[in-house]
Amino acid sequence: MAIDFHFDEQQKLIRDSAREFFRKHCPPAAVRAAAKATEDFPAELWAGMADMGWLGITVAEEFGGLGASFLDLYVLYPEMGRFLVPAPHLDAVVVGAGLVSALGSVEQKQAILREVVAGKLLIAPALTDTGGFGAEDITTEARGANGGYVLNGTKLLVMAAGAANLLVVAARIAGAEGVSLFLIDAAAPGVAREKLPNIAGYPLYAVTFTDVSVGAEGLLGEAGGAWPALEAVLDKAAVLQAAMVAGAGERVLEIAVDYAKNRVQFGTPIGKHQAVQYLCTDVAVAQRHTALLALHAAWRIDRGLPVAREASLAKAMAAKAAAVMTFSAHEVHAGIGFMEDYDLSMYTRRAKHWESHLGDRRHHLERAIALTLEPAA
Amino acid sequence: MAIDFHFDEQQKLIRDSAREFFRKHCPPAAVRAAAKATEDFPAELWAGMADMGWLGITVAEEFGGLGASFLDLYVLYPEMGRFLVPAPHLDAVVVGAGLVSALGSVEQKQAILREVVAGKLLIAPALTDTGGFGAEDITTEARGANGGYVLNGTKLLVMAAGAANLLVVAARIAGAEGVSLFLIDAAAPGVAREKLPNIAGYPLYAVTFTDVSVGAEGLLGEAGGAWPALEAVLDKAAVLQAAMVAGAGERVLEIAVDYAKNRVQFGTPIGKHQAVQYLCTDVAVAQRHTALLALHAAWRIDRGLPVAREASLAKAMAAKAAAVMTFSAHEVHAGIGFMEDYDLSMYTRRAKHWESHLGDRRHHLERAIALTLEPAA
Amino acid sequence: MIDFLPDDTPELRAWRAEVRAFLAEVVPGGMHFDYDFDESPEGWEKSLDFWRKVGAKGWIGLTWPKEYHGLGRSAIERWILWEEFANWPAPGFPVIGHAVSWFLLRHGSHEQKLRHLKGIADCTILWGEGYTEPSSGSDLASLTTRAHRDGDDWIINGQKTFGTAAHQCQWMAVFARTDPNARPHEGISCFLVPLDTPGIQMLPMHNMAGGQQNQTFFENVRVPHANLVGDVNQAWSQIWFHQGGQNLDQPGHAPDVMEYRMLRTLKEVFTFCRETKRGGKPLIEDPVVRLQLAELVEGMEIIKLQSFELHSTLVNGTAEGWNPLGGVFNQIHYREFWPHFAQVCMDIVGPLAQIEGGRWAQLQGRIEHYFRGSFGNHAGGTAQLKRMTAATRGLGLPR
Amino acid sequence: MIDFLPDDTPELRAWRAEVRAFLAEVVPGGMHFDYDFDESPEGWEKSLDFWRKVGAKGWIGLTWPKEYHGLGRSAIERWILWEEFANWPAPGFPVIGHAVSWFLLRHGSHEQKLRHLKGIADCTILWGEGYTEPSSGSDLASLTTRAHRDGDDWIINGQKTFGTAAHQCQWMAVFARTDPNARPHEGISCFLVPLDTPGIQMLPMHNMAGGQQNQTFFENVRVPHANLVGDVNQAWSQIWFHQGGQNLDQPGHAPDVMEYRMLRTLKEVFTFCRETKRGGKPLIEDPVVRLQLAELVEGMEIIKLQSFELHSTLVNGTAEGWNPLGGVFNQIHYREFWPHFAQVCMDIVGPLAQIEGGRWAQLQGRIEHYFRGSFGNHAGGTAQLKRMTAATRGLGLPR
Repeated sequence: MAIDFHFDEQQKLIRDSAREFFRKHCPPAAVRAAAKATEDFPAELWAGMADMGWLGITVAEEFGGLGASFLDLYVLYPEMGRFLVPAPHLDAVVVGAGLVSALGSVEQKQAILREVVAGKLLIAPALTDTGGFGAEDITTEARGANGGYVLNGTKLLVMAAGAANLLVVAARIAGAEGVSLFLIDAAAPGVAREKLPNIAGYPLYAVTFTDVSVGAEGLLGEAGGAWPALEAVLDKAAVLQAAMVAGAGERVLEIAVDYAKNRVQFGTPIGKHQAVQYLCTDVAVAQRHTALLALHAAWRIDRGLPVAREASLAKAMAAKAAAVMTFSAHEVHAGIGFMEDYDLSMYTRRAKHWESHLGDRRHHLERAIALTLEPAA
Repeated sequence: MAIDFHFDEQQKLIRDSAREFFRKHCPPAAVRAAAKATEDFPAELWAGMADMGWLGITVAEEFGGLGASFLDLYVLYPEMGRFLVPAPHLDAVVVGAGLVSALGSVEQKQAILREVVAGKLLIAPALTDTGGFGAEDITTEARGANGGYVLNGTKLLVMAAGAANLLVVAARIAGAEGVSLFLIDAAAPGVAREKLPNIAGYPLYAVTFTDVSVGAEGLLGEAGGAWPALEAVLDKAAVLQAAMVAGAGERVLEIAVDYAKNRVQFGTPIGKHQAVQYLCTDVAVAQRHTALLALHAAWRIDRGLPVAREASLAKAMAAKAAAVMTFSAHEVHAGIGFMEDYDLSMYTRRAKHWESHLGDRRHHLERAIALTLEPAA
Repeated sequence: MIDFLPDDTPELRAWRAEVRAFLAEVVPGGMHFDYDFDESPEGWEKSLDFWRKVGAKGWIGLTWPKEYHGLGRSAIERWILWEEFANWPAPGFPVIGHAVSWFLLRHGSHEQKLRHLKGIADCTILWGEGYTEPSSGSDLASLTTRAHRDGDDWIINGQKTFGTAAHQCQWMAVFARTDPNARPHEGISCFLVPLDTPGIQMLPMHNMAGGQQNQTFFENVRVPHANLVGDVNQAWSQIWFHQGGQNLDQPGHAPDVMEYRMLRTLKEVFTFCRETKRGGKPLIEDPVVRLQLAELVEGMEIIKLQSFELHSTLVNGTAEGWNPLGGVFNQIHYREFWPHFAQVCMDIVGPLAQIEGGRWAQLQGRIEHYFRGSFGNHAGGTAQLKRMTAATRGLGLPR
Repeated sequence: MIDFLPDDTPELRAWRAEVRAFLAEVVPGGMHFDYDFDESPEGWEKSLDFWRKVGAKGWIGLTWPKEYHGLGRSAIERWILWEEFANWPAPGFPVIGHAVSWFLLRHGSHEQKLRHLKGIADCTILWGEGYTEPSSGSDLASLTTRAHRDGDDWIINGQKTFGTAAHQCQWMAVFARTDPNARPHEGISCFLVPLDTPGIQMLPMHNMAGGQQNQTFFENVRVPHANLVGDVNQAWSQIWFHQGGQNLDQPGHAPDVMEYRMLRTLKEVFTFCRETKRGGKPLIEDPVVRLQLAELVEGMEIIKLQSFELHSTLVNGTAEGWNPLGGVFNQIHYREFWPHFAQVCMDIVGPLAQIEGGRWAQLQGRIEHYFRGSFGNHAGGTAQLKRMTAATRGLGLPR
């Protein structure tokens, strides 16, 4: 096909139906209400997304998914960003179910994936102990005991842990190298979930494990061998997070440009002033750069090319864009943008979560340069 | 006097006479000619500056100087920046003679300072082996021999070494801690001076010492004990370098604003466009910030307050300003500013030297934060 | 003579000690309170209690003429007072009473000064801001609130918006169009309006940092002619910010509690970096973080020195080489540096900075709150507007 | 279908191999030559020799119609050709012949195409730029060079400036005002002018990076009517850059040798960092330097991907979600990133980067030369102009 930026027909179909669906189910009022609700996210929204087949786009057909390409999944994400969809698709489906797909035994996949796709089982990935997303940031301990393991530690910023049935927990097995993953019942004895009030209004939790027992069948993948697969799944998620930022950026740009066209000061629309034009193009440039890097990385995934470096560049740029786009749009708006009731502030708050989610700019820049300078690593 | 930004009468006098003198002796054509000449700098200019008393402003009266305050010296520097004065006052007088004043024995001062003040003896400080200005960057070796020393090493970016009679060389005495300074005859056997073509058109040299012998009387200050005084002199020089940048910035701002007022594009002066207004205020803001930090540090020197942190902040800001001011002015000018014959390019070239001379932005930011966080250090 | 030393006499040093002793007694340990971003009733109560005690000392009107409830003291004494308040910290002065006081001192009648400066000096009357309108922000000349003469009274109709903490105030200085036929900036007057006058209604708006701003509606609001400030139709040229700097009517610039909050925030981040390990090493040893911190120190230092320069300009006149519109350049730096500063602090604290409270929050969520507040950097005119003012009035570029 | 792969057929891969074999034979090891910043006679000679060999293969007019000295090949083949040239590197195409060729292909007469494309395709005739004037840079509509009809000829009077390497050229496409009474942008025409015509005088100007630009004076310069391109008075709407992007008349965007110079410079800096120790440690292990390098990699990657997007837009139309004026956004990034890139490279190389040559120069002074060249980032319109074009034409903001 040789250099083309047009999605194919199936991708356009998914994107258009997503836009229509979210326009209907996620108007700004619904997004605001979800952030204030006690439930982690609106159950009917999740059920609707399951009905649309979106919880299993890349899940193999034998486990109830569509077995479609990564780009087929990708097209959802700009829309999720544009509409600030209050649903944990990225964490629960892409990361959570993605890890089961990547590492699970046939039994684990059989037991879990079909339920996830149907929207009946929710997985919360509990990966970070400190907010960092490198292998070295994982410190929760799993001690071998009675043929199984006992876990102790606290996981932070766990998305939708309150609604989750199952946790995927990254830990280090005492005395062994490497990272291991465990599937743990969210209601198991010793699991305590604490909601974290946060700038984004997302259902983020601290999950503390106090002598939580899990059988050997709770291990996901090899003991100490989970990191490569985990890293690959996190790369996919990072690309989608970048796509989400790019989609939100389209909307932030619309908000800023509309305001600049219509707000009259000193007798002219403020959008006629070059200072405001600079700010609006700042939004557009950051949005465009993020979209370029994200789309390229997504394409590499489907082509089976190495993508770690490109995923990191996309997420690094997305982190910067999340800050630059919202900042610049606020500068265009001045007073009104500072008001909670104005839509822009919804984007600003969530963008702050996106900035560091799945690794902040510095983390990904450091990873990208390492992969550039030492590609073998 | 309680918060005042007005220079006193003596300072105003020095500043005004400097402006008049340099306006007459350093028009742009003279600055260009000096950069192309084979001699390091115009001898008659130096003689004139000596006649004005400017080679000894802060030198003690007993050694032929004026014994005036640091601020009395300071007021020269914005003018030297504004007129791009092709004379090595900063290196030869402030650093070179400054080191003799700070560390010299009475005999050394007697022999040297009066000659310097009269413009008859030129000192070139040969301090850096690598371009860096920290103590750890000094690696030239002095080996004890025959009651004196033998030096080996290469000093880079030595200003006006070609015209110099005397070199002040920073070295490490083999087997001992600390930095030592040596006074070495520029024509001594084993001293090789190599002119370095450079962006600024300054008379910079590589000076290589091959088994250069110097007697014990060539030591300036204590063996291994020169660093504190050297650092203090370099701080003064850094503040003056910042003042020079601020003064050049005033002129760069004038050039940019004049052009913006007079250049008509699309039917209006380009200075009416906010994009150009932003660029001009970029110049003004960087200039102002540099001037603030430099003046404050200079005042601290006269008050006898610790100044290392403030000097580093001033030089760090000056380095940034040197780049930002010239860049922004070029953006205002586009094509014409890119021409060698246009005055702006003279500033741009010299600003690039100033950026890293006496330590680059990173060096001084690292020093400033160390002194902020660990003031005892 | 170049000088950066405010207290170079024994008297001034004694004055600083007196202020410090007062603070130690009245708000031991200091008190963080930004009325812009805080609606807690206790915060307001404690802050007002503090300022009434300051008022009782006569220090609110420190430099005002004695006949108008002031102490007639010098600009440098005021500098020292505010520097101590900012350093301590004392809570910020509630709403815009200070701005109103400079305006009244310049343009008010003898009777108005006598009457209204009293409540400001005591901190018994709080004044709200009455110029911003929904479609008239920095562009005062476009305001649409109208006032027409009716016998000895004026009748005001219209709407003001973004009135920070106006619901806490008893009075408002309201700018209204009094000559609809005049050119936009020539028909505006200023009225002193008690907010319990019939016809005034207030609706709350909430900003991103948790402060309350307000929309104030005026429907046939009747104020006596005596409440007109200065001459009719002259408010545009009188207004205190018309020179591009809010401080130009003050006797001499002084440090600001809000700006010093930045310095305190920076010190908190220092502490955080000392106490936090990342990758097994204290954050304070991370070379990247150290450079980030150094650039924040640099920006802060500039803010502090700008205050000195502005003070010198207002007290001693513009020194050669310094732009007479220095205040506007200060405002540019502050408005541009503040959000940058907040962003970098968030970056340094890391992903956990997004947590607002509870035991997993870093520094009790103060950095996050500070970050949200930084989107309020437009107050008093955007950075863009200040840039244009600096370019045209400061550098002489064409408009 | 989303694709970033230029050569996805065996034929295209064979084509890439053919180009590569040609390069290996004709310029083994590559050749750095930017005509913008280089006046060395040997450089010019070798560069022209190379391009004449390219011309002999028919590759300069690769995508042109066969009847006009082209090969009629596809846009993607052109992409591959230029990508290989850029990567190798080949010297940059001398002066603006390519731009003239697209202009002629769109607006020239059959005879003009037949005649003038030949010299470009062979690289026997070099074309200079004839629109910029001393008081008319990006604002073509303000140009003052005049042409008036005299029988079958036109007589040109006026002055052009900043003509990069015009002294190396044989022809120039000169824009002149042909109707002084029309509105500024409605009375301009384009003439093909041999530079040896009597009445033409050229004066050199030298830019900061060592390139020669020229002032060209036209005094009663007579050219036949046949040398008018398109219709009289229509040049403003014809001109190839009037859409805000120079590439819009091309069959499909292709990578650029100049942009790839940035990539090569970056690789040189990588090598420098690997081989240089500072503070006892290889620079490549310095965390601050690594972040600086990472940001340069990021900016470079964006430049490369922008080329893909622009190619797709020109060949397949604008994809949903992408701005149809994508080319202008590319130009913004390139113009803003280039000087930043050069500055950061200088910072990394350190104080010795200021040395221009000799044994103490770092990387033979190439970074310093590159830095000086970066002040030429205005060529083709400043970043500011591109921003405004993007804002008004791209985003629809009012002008």
